[in-house]
Amino acid sequence: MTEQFEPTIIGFTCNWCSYRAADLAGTARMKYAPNVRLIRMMCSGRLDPTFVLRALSGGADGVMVTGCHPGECHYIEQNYKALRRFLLLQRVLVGMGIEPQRVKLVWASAAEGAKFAAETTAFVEEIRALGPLNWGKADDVPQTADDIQAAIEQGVDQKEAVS
Amino acid sequence: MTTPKPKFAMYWAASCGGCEIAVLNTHEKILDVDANFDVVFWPVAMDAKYKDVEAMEDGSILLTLFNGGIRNDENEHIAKLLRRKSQIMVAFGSCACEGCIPGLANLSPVGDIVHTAFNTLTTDNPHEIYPRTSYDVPEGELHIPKLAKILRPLDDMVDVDYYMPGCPPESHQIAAVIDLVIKVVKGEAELPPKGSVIGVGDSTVCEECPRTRNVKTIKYFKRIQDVAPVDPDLCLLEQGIPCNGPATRSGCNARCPSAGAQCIGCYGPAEGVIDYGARLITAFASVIDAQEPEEIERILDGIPDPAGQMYRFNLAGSLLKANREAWKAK
Amino acid sequence: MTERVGVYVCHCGSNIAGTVDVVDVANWAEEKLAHLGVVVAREYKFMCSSLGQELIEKDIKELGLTRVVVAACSPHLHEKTFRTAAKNAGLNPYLVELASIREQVSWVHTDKAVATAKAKAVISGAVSRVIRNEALDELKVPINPNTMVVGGGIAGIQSALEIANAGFHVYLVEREPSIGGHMAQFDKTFPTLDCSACILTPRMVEAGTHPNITLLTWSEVVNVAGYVGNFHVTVKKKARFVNEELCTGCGICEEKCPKKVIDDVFEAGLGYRKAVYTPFAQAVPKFPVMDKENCTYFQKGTCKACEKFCPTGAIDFTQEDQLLHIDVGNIILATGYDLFDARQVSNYGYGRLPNVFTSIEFERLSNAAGPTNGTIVMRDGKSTPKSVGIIHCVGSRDKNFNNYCSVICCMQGLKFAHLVHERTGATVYNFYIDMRTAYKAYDEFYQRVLEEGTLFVRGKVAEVTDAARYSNEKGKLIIQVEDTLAGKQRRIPVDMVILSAGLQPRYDAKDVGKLFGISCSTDGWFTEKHPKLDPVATMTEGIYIAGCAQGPKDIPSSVAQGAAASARVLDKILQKEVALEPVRASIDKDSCSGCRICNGLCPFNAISFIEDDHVSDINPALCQGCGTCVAACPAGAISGTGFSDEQIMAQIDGLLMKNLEPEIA
Amino acid sequence: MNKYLFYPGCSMESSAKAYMESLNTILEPLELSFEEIEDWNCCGATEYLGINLIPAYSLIARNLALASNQMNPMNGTGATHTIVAPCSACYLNLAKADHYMQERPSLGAKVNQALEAGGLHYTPGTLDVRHLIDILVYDVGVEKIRSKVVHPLTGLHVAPYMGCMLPRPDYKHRWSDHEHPTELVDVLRALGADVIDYPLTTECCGGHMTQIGPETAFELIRRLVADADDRGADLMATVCPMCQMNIDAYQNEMNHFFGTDYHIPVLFFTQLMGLAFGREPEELGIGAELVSARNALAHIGVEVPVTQEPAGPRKKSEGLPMPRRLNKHEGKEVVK
Repeated sequence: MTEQFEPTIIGFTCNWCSYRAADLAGTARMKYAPNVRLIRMMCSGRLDPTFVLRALSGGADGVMVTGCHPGECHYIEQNYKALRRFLLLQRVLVGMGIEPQRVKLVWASAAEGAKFAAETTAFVEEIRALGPLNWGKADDVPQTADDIQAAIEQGVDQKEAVS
Repeated sequence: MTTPKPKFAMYWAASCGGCEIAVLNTHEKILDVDANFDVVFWPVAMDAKYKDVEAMEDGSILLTLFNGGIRNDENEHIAKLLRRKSQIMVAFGSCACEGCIPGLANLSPVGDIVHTAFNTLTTDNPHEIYPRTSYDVPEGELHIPKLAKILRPLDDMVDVDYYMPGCPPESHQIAAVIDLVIKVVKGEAELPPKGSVIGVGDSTVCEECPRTRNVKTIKYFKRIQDVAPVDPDLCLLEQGIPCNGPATRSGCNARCPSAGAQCIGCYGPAEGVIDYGARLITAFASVIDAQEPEEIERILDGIPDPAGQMYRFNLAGSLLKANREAWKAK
Repeated sequence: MTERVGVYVCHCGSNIAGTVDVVDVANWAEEKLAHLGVVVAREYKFMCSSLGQELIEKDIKELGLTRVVVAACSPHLHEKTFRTAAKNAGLNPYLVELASIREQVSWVHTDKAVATAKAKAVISGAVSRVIRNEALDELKVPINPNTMVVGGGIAGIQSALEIANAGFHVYLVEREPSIGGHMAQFDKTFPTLDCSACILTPRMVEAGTHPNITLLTWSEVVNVAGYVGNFHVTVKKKARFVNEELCTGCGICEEKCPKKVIDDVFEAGLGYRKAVYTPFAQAVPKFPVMDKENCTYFQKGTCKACEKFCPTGAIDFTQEDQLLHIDVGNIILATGYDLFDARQVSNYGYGRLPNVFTSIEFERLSNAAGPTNGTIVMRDGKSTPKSVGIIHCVGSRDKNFNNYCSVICCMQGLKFAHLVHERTGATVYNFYIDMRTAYKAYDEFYQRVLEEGTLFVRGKVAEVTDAARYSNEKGKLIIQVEDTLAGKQRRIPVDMVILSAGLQPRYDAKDVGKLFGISCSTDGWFTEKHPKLDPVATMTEGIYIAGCAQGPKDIPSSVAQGAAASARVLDKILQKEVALEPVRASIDKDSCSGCRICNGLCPFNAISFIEDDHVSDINPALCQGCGTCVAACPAGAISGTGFSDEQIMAQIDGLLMKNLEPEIA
Repeated sequence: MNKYLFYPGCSMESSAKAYMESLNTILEPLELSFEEIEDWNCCGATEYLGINLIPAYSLIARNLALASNQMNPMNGTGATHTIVAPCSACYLNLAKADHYMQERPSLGAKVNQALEAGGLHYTPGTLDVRHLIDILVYDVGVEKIRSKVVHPLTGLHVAPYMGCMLPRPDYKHRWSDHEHPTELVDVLRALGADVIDYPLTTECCGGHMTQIGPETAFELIRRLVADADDRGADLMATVCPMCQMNIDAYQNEMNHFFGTDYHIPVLFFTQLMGLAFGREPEELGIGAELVSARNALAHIGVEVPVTQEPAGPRKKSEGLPMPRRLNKHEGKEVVK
């Protein structure tokens, strides 16, 4: 049996809705995938894109951002601001060659323990399907002159194949 | 008898050379450099051999201004060499600090870069000749420097004492730094703490920008050439023009916005900021006046190259450093 | 300075220890996190017990701990417990961090090895974070003892009276000319069938005459500034065109006014009022208001009948709207509800079919002070219905309109059934989806109505039509319904239909919420701080909610909430000052570029721009600590206590176990 | 000129010829220009979707694909992405296909796979599918219609009959109400007609039940006709060829079935528009209806010329007789 890939995921939750949803999932003893490690913030609006970049560059395979439903933010409308940032960040990540599915925005109210559990498990499966991110890991492989030459030639081959 | 003058070096790694020009743009101040320093190594200005530097005693150079990123093994070798020989190593200019435009090549795998350089419509290369890292000639085996997978800023490779950003650093800032170092040499001033960013302001470009600023809400992003007419007195971002000023270190006197162009971010992030692009993402996202995902996406469509916009000067110095394809290249 | 960290792993009986190897976790933390400053890691059966707390207190004192991590349950449960323990031992409470390994680990995972590994990661994150925590002090703000109650329905009246009776001043603001709210429109109240006016008017009078209550009717709040303890409220007192100092409330102006208008508000469109009017006889205050849009003098320039006949010369056509600036310490919002507009359910024919009535129309119809003096008649004003259909859940529990249950409609429908039966002897049908008669003496009322012979059909009415299909349907309203108990379609011809319409948030609830800095649920009701444990407080300190503004409820619940909100306010007033959580944002003025990106981000108006210095500034008392501006500042000039970049970044590294790797030189 | 792509649908060339003729007379005064989809095909009517989903959707989507090809530019006269159908069934089918191809990408993919065989492709959401009356009310506007009226229909009591397929399901929230929509009422009022309150306006006309279960259809037709009659309608106005045909062609049979004697003519609303705009009845196909509108229109001074009597019983076909069909129960072939 081949060992299946267990992704590491960082999850950001807001204090009022999604963290409480996680609490509720716990209180209700709902089982979900153990791959997500949560960080509590006061609001999804606190999400600095730096955090996501730090997590992805630091070994996480995916990042889940959760907050109150639109219109239900405990700080009135800050989750909309999180949404705007998230959408722009996602575009930048795509530009960096990262699949947009590696970051996910989930709205979960304090009553939605089941949704939190289900979304978490679903996200883990999505990331599992994408495989490890291993950001910058290949860089540790020492390079030889032959590698570079091969890369140059490979680049040439690819272009020729296209044209 | 006079004490020997302290030694000065300057080097040009992966960069365009604009930084060297900026040094010359200090005009007569350059004479002060000559008067106060013994220039021992400055390939663009004088003849010198690597082996001469290698022969120097470690720590014998007082000040090295190192410009350019590290893109090949020659850059790497000289960076390490100069580090060993120098007391003060300054990452001079945006390339050395954070990769700058050469760092944008980190969006592509190295093979693609070479291919682009040697075989595009604008390159006349009928025989498909590509560089080889080693080549046998009758006189023996020739080597050209080996390209690294990605470009790295100087401090990814060696310990850096000071950072002086800008593409290039503003000449008045260079002059001020030269003055400071001369004063330090004369014992009239003290060096700033190690790791400081020098020749810059305290805040970001907006602080120096003369344009009027209001509470910002925008419904679209547009390229500056598509905005007609551009209000000469109003904050460019408020006019929907993606101006990097809010996230970019001050010190240039808001040169671009004052002249009617948007800031493109060459002075890098503000003090303490870990990732420049993240700050710009959040700045732009914060001013979008929309709540529905569809409308937000429509507005964001006005930024056609998000990665390039956010990291024009900073990619190699960012948390992610490079596109995934570039990392994956063998 | 290197911190000295203590890590405490709770077994929580077998709740945690059953799934997580707590001994292994503690040993691991002591060994692998030592380089971060962990000097002791213990496991204990119940950390939250007094013995567990003493263990921590003892270590703080004896081992000189400067930071504490408790790996136990959710911080929402015991953060306060352990912070207090730390405080008792002389450690700043904000230097304690909870790592949730119960709700987030042991209760949701089954594999012991996996759960143990995750628990280590969670603790690693917490340790990395806690060493970057800062000692924080709560912010103390003095409380202005005056209170504002917005909304003069029964909930607001109750709130105002409770506080006023306790000896503190209350400003009671009401949009309509009189206090009383919806309850003043009703005839009887379920299940006791008390006369609504009989029980309400004494309260209204008490509020109107109370020395501690300033009544501001025909007034609206237009601006709210400040923060808990120190709100600055601007109230627009609309021009009444009646001098309240001179008016005696004799009613002559109303009698003499020649202009008759349909009263859409109090009489729900069934009756008339004059252009100068008090909405109903028992109105408090007794002063009438003049309706400028309908006043002949204002529209045509002549008339002034009211002025001519007023014995005290109280009519004043020159009056203008006034802005009052009032400082209060706390605010209770009891702004009530709007009735669902039954015209939206076009298949029930309201607005098209004359003899389809809404619940509020029926209340007025059955009210002895109403347009028909309490005679239940059809739209022609004279015929008595022989058969009446009452349709429940109109606009409620319906995906097309409002998904929620409006709570009161079942009991209201039963009350109508009883009244129709009692006063007309008509055959009454109730059409319901589910009969909801929870609470004291409610189901007994249902039994009573059943015994009275009211017919009940369980099923959602598809249509009310006047298109007769058979001869017995001619001239009737036909109710087409699937009788789900009988399992068949029925067509029931009746003379009159009453729609038990649901409740919905005030049309301007969102704007009002924004004005006071509180949020609304998706449905539009004001959001309480906690749905179970804090139903009258809101996320904004000093703003409380009561009555239907928070969600549909009946009169007893509204009164209870009104009183509850007052108790919370009195608690605040008597404390004289309030402690605010020190999770706050602040701007480093030297780093601020004055770009003004953050200026539009704060819904609490805590961020202002100082023109002179060209920098932005945050008022710590207004700041609620969400951190949005911290994340937004492009210059990195805004920092947030409690959740700083350093703390969160360190926690990310810790969770990813990056903190275990040797430092790279 | 407002330009639209036009999908006529089969009935406009046969049973609802009067609809087409009358429609053609109002285009010019209302400054509408319709460009017919080239090589359009049947929409599958009400039945096909109930039988086999993918072929039925493919059949419909072929029209959408053709229309999207014709979208831009229209004969060099400007672009439009609105496709107009005058028939409610056609409208609903086109709208349905557009909606479900988008909502269920797997369906969209299969349909496009089928279209590919003919070199076609349709990206759902490309077109705006709208009904004729939607265009008249919301693009042209009631005021403009009113302004073109030269012969107001004052005194003509009209029951506005929208039919069941137009306002439901309302994928794009186009209609004022799903049970009591006002669009047809507004147009008829603009023509000066006395529009009666007609609560059955969105009830079913029987649809294809006239073919497979006539008794059921008769009851549905009876309700519509009886209520219109009770409320004093001179005639009914409809927007749908099928509604018109069912109530018109089966009214007599319905009367026979129930022993009643209703006589409620059913006209297309465009025919009434034509009359109000000053056109002659013959130009509008009036007189072709089976329940004659002559008396009803006489109220308002419109004289409908006597048309030819309907053709007599079908003649026996000439030539050789057909073989008798196989009768399974007899167990053997019987040759005549």
